[in-house]
Amino acid sequence: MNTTALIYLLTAAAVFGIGVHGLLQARQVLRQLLAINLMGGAIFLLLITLGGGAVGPPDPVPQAMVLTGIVIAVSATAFALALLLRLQDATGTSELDPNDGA
Amino acid sequence: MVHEALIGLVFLPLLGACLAVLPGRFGTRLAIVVGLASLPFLLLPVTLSVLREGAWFYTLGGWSAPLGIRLYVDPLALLMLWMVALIGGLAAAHAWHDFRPGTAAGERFWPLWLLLTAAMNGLFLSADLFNLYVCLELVTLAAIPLIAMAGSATAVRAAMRYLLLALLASLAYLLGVALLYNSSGTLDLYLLPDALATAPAPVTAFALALIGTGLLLKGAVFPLHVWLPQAHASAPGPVSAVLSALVVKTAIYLLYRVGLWSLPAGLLADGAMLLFAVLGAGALIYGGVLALLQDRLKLVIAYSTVAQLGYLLLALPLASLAAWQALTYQMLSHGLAKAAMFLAAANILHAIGSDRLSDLERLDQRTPLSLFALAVAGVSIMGLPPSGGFLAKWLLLEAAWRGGQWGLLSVLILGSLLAAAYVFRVLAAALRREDPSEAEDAEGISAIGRRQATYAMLLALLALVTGFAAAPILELMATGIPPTWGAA
Amino acid sequence: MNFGWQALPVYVVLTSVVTGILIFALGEARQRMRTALNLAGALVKLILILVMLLAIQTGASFEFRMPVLPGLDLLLHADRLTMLFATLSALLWLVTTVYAIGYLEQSPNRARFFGFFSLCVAATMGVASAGNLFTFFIFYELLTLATWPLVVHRGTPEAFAAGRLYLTYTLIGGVLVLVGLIWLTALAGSGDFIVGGTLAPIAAGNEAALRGIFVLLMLGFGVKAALLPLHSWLPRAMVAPAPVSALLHAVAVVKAGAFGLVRLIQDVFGFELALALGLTDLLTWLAAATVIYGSVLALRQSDLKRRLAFSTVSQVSYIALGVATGSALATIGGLVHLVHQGMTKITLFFCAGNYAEGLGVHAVEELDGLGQRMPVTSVCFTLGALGMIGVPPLAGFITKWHLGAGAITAGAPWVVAVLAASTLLNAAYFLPLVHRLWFRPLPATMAARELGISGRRLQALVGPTMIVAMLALFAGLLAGTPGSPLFWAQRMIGDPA
Amino acid sequence: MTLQETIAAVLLAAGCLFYIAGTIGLLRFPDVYSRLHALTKADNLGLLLVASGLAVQSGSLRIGAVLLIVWLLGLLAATVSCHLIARHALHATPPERRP
Amino acid sequence: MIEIAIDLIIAMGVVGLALQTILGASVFRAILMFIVFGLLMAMAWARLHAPDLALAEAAIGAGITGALLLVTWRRLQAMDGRTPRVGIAARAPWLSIASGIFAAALIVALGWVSLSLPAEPAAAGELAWQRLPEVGVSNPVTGVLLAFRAYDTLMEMGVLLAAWLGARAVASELRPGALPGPAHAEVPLVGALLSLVVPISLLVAVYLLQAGGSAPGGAFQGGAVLAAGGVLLCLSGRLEAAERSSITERIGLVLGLAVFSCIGLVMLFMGEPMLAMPGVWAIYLVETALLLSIALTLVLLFAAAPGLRRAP
Repeated sequence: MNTTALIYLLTAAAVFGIGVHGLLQARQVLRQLLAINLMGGAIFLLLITLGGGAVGPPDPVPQAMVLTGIVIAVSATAFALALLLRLQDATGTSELDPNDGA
Repeated sequence: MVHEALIGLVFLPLLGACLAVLPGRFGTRLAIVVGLASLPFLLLPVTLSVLREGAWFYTLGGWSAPLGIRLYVDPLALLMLWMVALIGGLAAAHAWHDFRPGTAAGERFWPLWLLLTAAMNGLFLSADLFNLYVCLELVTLAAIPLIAMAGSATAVRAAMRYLLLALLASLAYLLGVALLYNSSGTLDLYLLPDALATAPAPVTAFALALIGTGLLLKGAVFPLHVWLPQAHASAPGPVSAVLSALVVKTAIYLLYRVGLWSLPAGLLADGAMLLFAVLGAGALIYGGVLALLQDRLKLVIAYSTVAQLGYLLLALPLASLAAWQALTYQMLSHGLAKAAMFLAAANILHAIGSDRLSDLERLDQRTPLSLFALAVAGVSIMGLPPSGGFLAKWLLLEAAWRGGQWGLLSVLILGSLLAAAYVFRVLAAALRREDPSEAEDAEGISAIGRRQATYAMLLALLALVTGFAAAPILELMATGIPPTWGAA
Repeated sequence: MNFGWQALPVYVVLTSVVTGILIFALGEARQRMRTALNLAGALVKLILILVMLLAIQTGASFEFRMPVLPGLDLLLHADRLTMLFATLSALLWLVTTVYAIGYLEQSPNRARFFGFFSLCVAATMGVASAGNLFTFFIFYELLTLATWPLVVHRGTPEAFAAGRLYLTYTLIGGVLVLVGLIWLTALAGSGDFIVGGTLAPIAAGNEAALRGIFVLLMLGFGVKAALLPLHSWLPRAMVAPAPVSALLHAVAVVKAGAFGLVRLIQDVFGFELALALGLTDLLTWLAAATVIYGSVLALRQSDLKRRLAFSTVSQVSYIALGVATGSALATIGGLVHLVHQGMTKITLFFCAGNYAEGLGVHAVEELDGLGQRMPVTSVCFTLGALGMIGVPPLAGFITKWHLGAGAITAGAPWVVAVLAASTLLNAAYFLPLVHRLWFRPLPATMAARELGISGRRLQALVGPTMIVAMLALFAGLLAGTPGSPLFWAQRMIGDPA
Repeated sequence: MTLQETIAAVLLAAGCLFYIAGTIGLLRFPDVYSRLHALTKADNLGLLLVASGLAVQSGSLRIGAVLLIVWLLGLLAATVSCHLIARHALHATPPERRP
Repeated sequence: MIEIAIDLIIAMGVVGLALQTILGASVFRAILMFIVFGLLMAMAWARLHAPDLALAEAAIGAGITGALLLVTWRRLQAMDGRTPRVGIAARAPWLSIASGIFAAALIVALGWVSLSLPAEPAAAGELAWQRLPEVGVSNPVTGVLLAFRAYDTLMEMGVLLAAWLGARAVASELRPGALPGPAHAEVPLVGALLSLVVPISLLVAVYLLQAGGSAPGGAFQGGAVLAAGGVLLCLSGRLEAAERSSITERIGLVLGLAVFSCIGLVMLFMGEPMLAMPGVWAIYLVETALLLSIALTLVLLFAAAPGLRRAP
């Protein structure tokens, strides 16, 4: 295994884990969204590194997947932020109570 | 012609959505006709071709499989597509009155609804793991605003929670797909089993675990169901109907596709199926008990969905023809019955302004047709004859008995007794008379209310009819049995 | 599938379904239309049944088969046993409908009542004409569903409590039947109902399984047939309106259970096999115990309807007793009791309803001297009571004679002792009522009490009561003539002589 | 090492030096205004040096032109954003505590 | 060696910024950290020989997402306190510990699994290289996006449209006046900046679009750059929220999806497979439509409004 690939694979794994932790323990929805975006970034990094990016032009299929993924991520984030504004507007808080509805 | 029809199933709703975004009442109406009313007519030739020639692939853009994306239509996909066309269509007819084209609410509602329809059709047809991810995201992002459209703080909160968990689920799925792509070299679901045969087993297991977790979360399978009850209960009526009848099924459908079509048979598959069965049993019992404890009608129905989804997983270890027929038939009959219940509940909520069980007394006087629809659909949910739900449960029980699965058998029975308890609890609340001498008051129900009740009743009647006309559907399903379960 | 002449049983079922749906659709207000529909539905059904009856006499057969699941058909047919039950139901439904129209005049929710009433009869017809156990089960469960709204009809907390109990028993009973049925299907497929049963060829080696299936099905049917110890829902369900009680007791629910037991022994297992497996003894003992237990408890009830309810618990078990005892005579006794008990008990319930509606009388003590206030009703009541006790030549006597004689030929003389004890107990709880009606002075308060209902309505109640009383009377008096229930039952079993 | 490369190396090194200086200023200076002062001045020059270094290294006029545009845009963005930050800081401070 | 060092620095920076994003003391700080995270990711893409992604990450991942996050944060700040706060139970401390342990286990598992995989292009990727000449463009990413996996791209446009529709639907239910006005209206220097930057963003967008066929770039990157220009116009108050979207805006929103589908359908009815591209011109046509839709949708999402109009 090429060292660059090793570095970025471990980075991806670490960022994904950090994102999961952030999502699970954060209280504000905004932070949870950041965590989700981190996880997405980690997956993209993993895809490209595994696609051979460390040694030369990476596999174009994962590149296209990542591009699609980035646009989907921004779409989902944008909608989530709009919903968050509505949440603040309707409930007076931008946090979700972990105890209701479960 | 049949290829055009297949493409139309995805693209007509999609173009309909574009059309509905454009201003004006006429565009939206046309969009609904083009995108929704056309679906049964498109499905007819496709169904005939599958009946005649069996399942087939369509290669998009002419780029053949590991490189390009294929569509795959087989009996299971057909069943789901018909459900989208019928249940989605009747729910749309119901929604027509609350979100009239031309009004501000209608302008917001219909493009999303059409996108949701396109996304579900696309999802049921797609044979590509990454394309399925895109479809899943489209389903999520089209469905959640529809929930929030109910406007209440509860609905907004539920939508937010659903969104966060759905995004988490999608990411878990995507990570699994990323790993699978690299280990197998393909994204095509149906090329995967061969490609995975040489892939390192731990990677496959880990990737499938991620995909499975994501789908279980999206499918609201116990104990990952926490987002479902509030989201389904607080959405507008037709949206609740489609969410419970179709949207959660998309994840279950994918779970079947990945688990039964792409998973190489072996220890891994057996373990996964057993796990699914345990989760299903948990869902059935937990959902049933919780449904019994709710004091709002729509929450009862929502928890009933949590419970009924359990049936869809419970029988997976049986791996027999009967079990397959039972699962697919449960998929259908639950969809019909649950959609009918949610539409009826919406009518009741609309008519009396509350869906608390304590406010439901004398419903047989106030909203007779909706109550009747609720009751008839309830029969199917309980699994009592004559109904599709009964046949599904019969098949499950028979499969369990033949397989000697006594634990499964007892869970099934317990589940259906719980279902009977919560359905009859609702019906009892609806027939109650606080004061027997109270004068009769046939409260005026608007013409719209009557029409909306008719849609609920139609769905309930379909649930009833599936209790008799099962043979052709089951024969078709038998030809679509997963390869790991037996020869077609 | 054949929807022609052969499918007549389907149309018999559909008549009531359509009636029910139309009644729901009409809504509450259109009373005359509803009455017309009710009567038309009942009449059409009766005519169809009579046509079928005649056709079967001339050797025709009816069968409708529709595949529902792989290897499982929805099968409706008409054999003699079907006709026995179907004719009884159709006849009594017509009368009960007339009675119910009068009984429920002024009361709320009549559309709902008559709608479910019709569905209930449709389910009963389905039970009667089911051609295999699968079809039987479908209608058996449908009956549960259609009856529940009738039981809770009054909408009071007591009604709902009774409804809950009813559901708990019948749904769990349904589950037992379902499990037994699944087991049976897995073992032997779904055999049609044929006299003598279809299981004999596979009995060897499967004795334990067959015993298990029999017990499950017996308990499942036993719930509706109110076999000990599964009977306690029945007296509680008395909170329902009188026509419902009549229907539950005489025609639909308990009879469906009893009918299921008959089918189980006669047409699924066959008596020989059931005997060989030692299963009939179990049922005989259970039925005998229920006969005595029901009578003893009836003796202790001071509420008229509850006394009648426990009487039903006791009397319905005669059917099971007869069929389980197994000799030709006893079987005839059991089968004919299906009809006789129906006619007699419905008479008694109508009378109880008349007392309650007319003078607000519910308790046994209040019957004193009522023969003077409500003579026709009281005559009918007396006829019914004597019929129940088994005074010759009334219907009950015919039954008991056949049962007793049959038990002796079957080598179970102890059953005769049970019958004797039961008869004494019957007398002990019915004769005092008759005594009160005719030989006790009418208390001044009762003499002064106004009739609670108009004369016209009273007539609407008394008319049907008279008709069922006549039916019960003639079923006994004319038992020897062709066309009587006894004649029919004898034809079915073959002449015992 | 050719002359071209040497010049490029010197320019890049000098650019980095300016960046370091600017960063130290950002970290060490006491208030918003002086921090901005350090940052914008030093960084703009640093950017110019790095850009010229790269242009020399590439030896292509076209790339040189593109790098010039990059520098100009950077200059513009830095100017406006510095102005906006300073303005915001000023408005956020109560008048009596303004410098 | 030096390259490894650069990789290590980027990797440590990425992980450190991710941690800061999660643990940052304030939400605002967390957002800033996330934006820097995005920029550093763009460098990682460059190191991984994926300049297309570097562009996209910088423009969309860091740029547009960052702008969206910041503006939402500001709006939330403005809305906070105007409605009664609901008390929210604090999360149990054990939950945090448990999630930490879970995340750590996940990192180990994921690291181990991914290290056991070959880091090289997979079968489908090889095929993409081989069949690229049939498409007519030389940038393989564009080939995959617009030809081999065009269906994904089309569905993705659906996702973008759904996001806007959803945002419009929920935003329309905000109480009137809930959103604060633009942040930097009437600052003198901003006007000068805009008069330069907005035309440049248009220029760059067009450049990226045409370059996409053979070099890094394409509709997504171009759309994001164009959107950035639009965002600036909104921020400076040149464009302001309108109650309803105009017909032009509506057409623009669905243009990408509609043009893409229609070309596909036309080909289908001419007997070709669905979504087969009739030529390179069609790819550029579709890309142009996509670019316009992407840019417009992103700007409208940023403005959280159904439509925009020029400020008076």
